[in-house]
Amino acid sequence: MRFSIYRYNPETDAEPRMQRFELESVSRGMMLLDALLRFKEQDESLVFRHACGEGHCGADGVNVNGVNVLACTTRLSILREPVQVTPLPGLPVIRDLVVDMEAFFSQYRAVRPYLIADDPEPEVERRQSPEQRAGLDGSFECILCACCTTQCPSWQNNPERYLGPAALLQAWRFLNDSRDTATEERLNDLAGPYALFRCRTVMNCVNVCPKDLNPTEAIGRIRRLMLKSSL
Amino acid sequence: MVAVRGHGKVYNGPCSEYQNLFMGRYTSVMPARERNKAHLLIGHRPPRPWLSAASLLSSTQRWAGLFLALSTPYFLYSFDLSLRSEAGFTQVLQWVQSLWGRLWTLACVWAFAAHLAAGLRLLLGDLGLGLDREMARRSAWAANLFPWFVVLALLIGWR
Amino acid sequence: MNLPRRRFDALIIGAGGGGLRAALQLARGEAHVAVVSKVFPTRSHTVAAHGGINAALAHVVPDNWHWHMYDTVKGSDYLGDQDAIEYLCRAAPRVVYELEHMGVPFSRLPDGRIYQRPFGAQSQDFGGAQAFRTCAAADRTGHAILQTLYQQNIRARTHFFDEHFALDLIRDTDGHVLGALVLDMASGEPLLIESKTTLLATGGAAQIYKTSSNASINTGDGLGMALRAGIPLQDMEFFQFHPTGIVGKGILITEGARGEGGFLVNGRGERFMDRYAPNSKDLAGRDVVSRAVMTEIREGRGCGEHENHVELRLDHLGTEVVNSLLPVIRDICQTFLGIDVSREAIPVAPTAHYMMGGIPTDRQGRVVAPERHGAEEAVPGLYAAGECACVSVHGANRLGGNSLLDILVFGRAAANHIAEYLGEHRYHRPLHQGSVDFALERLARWDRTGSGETVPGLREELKSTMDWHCGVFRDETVLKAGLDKLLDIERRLDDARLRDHSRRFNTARIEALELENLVETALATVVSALGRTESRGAHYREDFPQRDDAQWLRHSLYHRDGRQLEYKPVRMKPLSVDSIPPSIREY
Amino acid sequence: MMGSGITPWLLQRLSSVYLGLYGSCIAICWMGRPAPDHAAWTAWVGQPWVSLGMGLFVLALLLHLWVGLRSLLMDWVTRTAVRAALNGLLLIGLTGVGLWALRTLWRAGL
Repeated sequence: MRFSIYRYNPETDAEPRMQRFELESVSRGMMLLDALLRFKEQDESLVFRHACGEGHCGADGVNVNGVNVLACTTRLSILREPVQVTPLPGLPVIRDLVVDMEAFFSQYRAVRPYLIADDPEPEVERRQSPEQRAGLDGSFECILCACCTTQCPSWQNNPERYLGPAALLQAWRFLNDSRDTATEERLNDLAGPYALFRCRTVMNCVNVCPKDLNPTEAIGRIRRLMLKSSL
Repeated sequence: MVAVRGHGKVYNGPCSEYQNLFMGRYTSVMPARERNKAHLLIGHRPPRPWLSAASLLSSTQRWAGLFLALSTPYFLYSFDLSLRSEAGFTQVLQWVQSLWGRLWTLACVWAFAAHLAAGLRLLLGDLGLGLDREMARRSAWAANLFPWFVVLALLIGWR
Repeated sequence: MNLPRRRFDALIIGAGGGGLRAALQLARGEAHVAVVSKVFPTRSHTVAAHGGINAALAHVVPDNWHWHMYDTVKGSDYLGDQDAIEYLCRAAPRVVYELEHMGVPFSRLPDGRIYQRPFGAQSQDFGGAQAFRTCAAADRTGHAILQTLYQQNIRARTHFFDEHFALDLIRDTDGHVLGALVLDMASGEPLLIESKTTLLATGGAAQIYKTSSNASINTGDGLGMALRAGIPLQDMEFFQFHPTGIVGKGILITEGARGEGGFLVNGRGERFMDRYAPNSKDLAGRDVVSRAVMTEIREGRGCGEHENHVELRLDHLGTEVVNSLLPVIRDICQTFLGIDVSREAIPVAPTAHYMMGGIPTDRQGRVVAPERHGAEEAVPGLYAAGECACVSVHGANRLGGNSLLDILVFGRAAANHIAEYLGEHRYHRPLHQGSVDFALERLARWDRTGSGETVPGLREELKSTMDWHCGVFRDETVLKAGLDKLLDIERRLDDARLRDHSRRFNTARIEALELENLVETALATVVSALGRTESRGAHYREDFPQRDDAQWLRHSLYHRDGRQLEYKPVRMKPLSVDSIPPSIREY
Repeated sequence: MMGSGITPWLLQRLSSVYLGLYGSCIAICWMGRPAPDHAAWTAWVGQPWVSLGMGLFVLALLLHLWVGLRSLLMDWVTRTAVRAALNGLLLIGLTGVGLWALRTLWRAGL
């Protein structure tokens, strides 16, 4: 199986280049991460992130043939040759497939991604009905891999000001939590033409999300909530 | 300010206050041109941008909208001319019925239908309808095909 | 050399559940706290904990902390320190409620209280009926807890050093720990972090095994650092093998799958756990189930072409239960095996999962070591919490749902003690340059050029050695052969070379440094296993199949110097209740 | 601040509904009919429901154009000064178009 992998070490390379790699035997059920690890044994200067290898942690997001995926949950058998592996688009490259995620995480921090509950704390748990709790399904599972945000054309156009699907999904996760009391502040944070309203429903985020989440729907819900509260 | 590493240079990254995104404190991470350089510089064909039905529809809608917006003065001028005098009316009618005029009308109808179909899909989405992955894919295909059907219908009607 | 320096009140190495819980406690107080993590905090391995966290909330059936304590002591095969276990079980409800207040999206019961599921080796009334003690957020409890803790740390403005690899502790000649030398992975340059207190929360080390449920980042870095700083490791022979890892891959299928009603069958379609644990069946202690699975396989009753696994069946649970309570298991099996768990059985075999041993600490999280006056003397300024620490609440075998509890209870306890310590120690002690030079030398060693063995080659050899020589069943011959191989690997590691000597994000160099820690950990494990001539909990010696309380009701301490073993007694006296005496452990 | 995102978004949606409905109505209305002469055309436009509807149509169109072109500028023009200038031009242009349409409709008998 033929691969073409993005290589760039600013320390030694003037420009990025694509390097060819060849995988002799592909066993059934082999994942892209297995292939990358194999290449790393051949050429130890190849650099990429990885941790759990099971799709829980979100460390190994890369772009494969134009689509953002997690390397550890992508079967080699579904990929078209030559497999082009490049870093997540739109973020500065530190080296090879490793991008600088600071911009992404600062957008995550910008939505105040934590529960704010101003009512006095009970000695036991705050009650939440199974229905209210079910509202959090589809948003708290996000693993912050940045596949969605970096695939979003609107975010590509306004990476500094549009918060992007991942951060907005988290905004919705807390807006929709029955225990959270900061709805108004959160909506205020998202006001203005850029932070929320650059979404044009292209739905790349939904198509690439490795956890099958739906940020587009969450963005729509935030807009409706905002509409309701501003009327 | 936090120095953001990347691409061999140091950029001024966002500072630690994120409360107000619009007062300019959330400053540029990387200029757009620089950002894309990393990919453009590959001495190789860059990966083909990924095109889904929905993203195709979205750009169609944008370009069709721009086309219609730019042709607004033309419509207004024709409308004005046709009302102003008998001669003006004939002039407009002749243009519309000419071959080029018909082609132009066809283009406008296509653009309007495309913009309309995509817009309708967006409106449904705003109501929370059809946003799951499968439905969205199907509705995007339908909306992509819609303007062509309209144009086809118009052509049949003219014959 | 002009080394950049930073100064903090508290330095926390590792940003998993333990590290983040401690950081939060400190940052909410007045301490200036730094968290060093070699990955982004949300990638830490706590994220992969599926099942849940134990606390006797009694939401489903009657329960209390004393029963929880009894189960934990029994589960530990009586090697757990009972004072620490009492502390753990009493603190559990408080810790869970705190998590809920922080925002963890726990699954809920119809009345709005936290959902609890049954888990292995849980009983009511000191060995009675099955208890429902494990609080869960579907089967993403670890993910939910880790993210919530990270989020609250963002709120508390904890200072994070993401993608910084800790090299070594800085320790002066009086034994005080003064911080650590870390490596900024992006720039490849070392950074000295001086701190009045240092907490090691670096997690486990199951990467010493080839078949492992752990992330590639679980390389025992804290253990290596502690050993090199002259601190012994406790109870390293006890390594838990989780009975249900996907065969060949080691990917974990949570015990929650059996808690929700799944069961194991062998190649003949028998529910073999009936024979090994007549009462608890599939929900017996993990060591018991793992040995049962291995016995079935070894006696030729395995499934599949190679008869190298058994099957976990969930197909009778129905799509509804699987989708709402075990979605992660459904997805994992779909992705990695291409099977639908609501129709097909999952091929499973034991996989290296959890290290019961670690850096010896007391129940305040202080690292204790035999220094001058006694076996349990606190190392000033050094704390440990989480899987890298050995309090010891898990003894010889950890119960499912107790590890999330452990990291949170003792992460919090350590932070509380750190706050106290900071009140008494207001100034940084003078830096000890020798210790810094030692760490820098270790780093510089990998700059040597020339030919030599490669890091990946040695690492694979180490992992296979551990799989073959220190698995579920052990005996002296096998362990000795394993030790010889490990010593050979250790020797060859001195001559290993990197090909890539660049600075910027050089993960080959990081892997080399990790390998050094893996070798230290593996040696500690095998030497400790050789020393203990009895079978207890997860440590099963075929040449000594019986538990021997007369001789072995004690903790082992492994010293790096001369690879010496030392022993200290188990604390049998709880804080307020009667001691639970050792008895025959049956499920 | 709150309004600067939601108001344009809402205006775009509301105007689109009117534009779509009225535009389709007109199209269906003239579909299949032979081309009129000048008198019939002016008479048709002169009907109050047509000219009033068209007045509203122009208003909705201007709003729709403003929101659409503004977001286009936000996406494609990254330099703040250039974008502000283009936004200014856009507003002037739209006002001009609006006045022109008003004059036309006025003369047609609005």
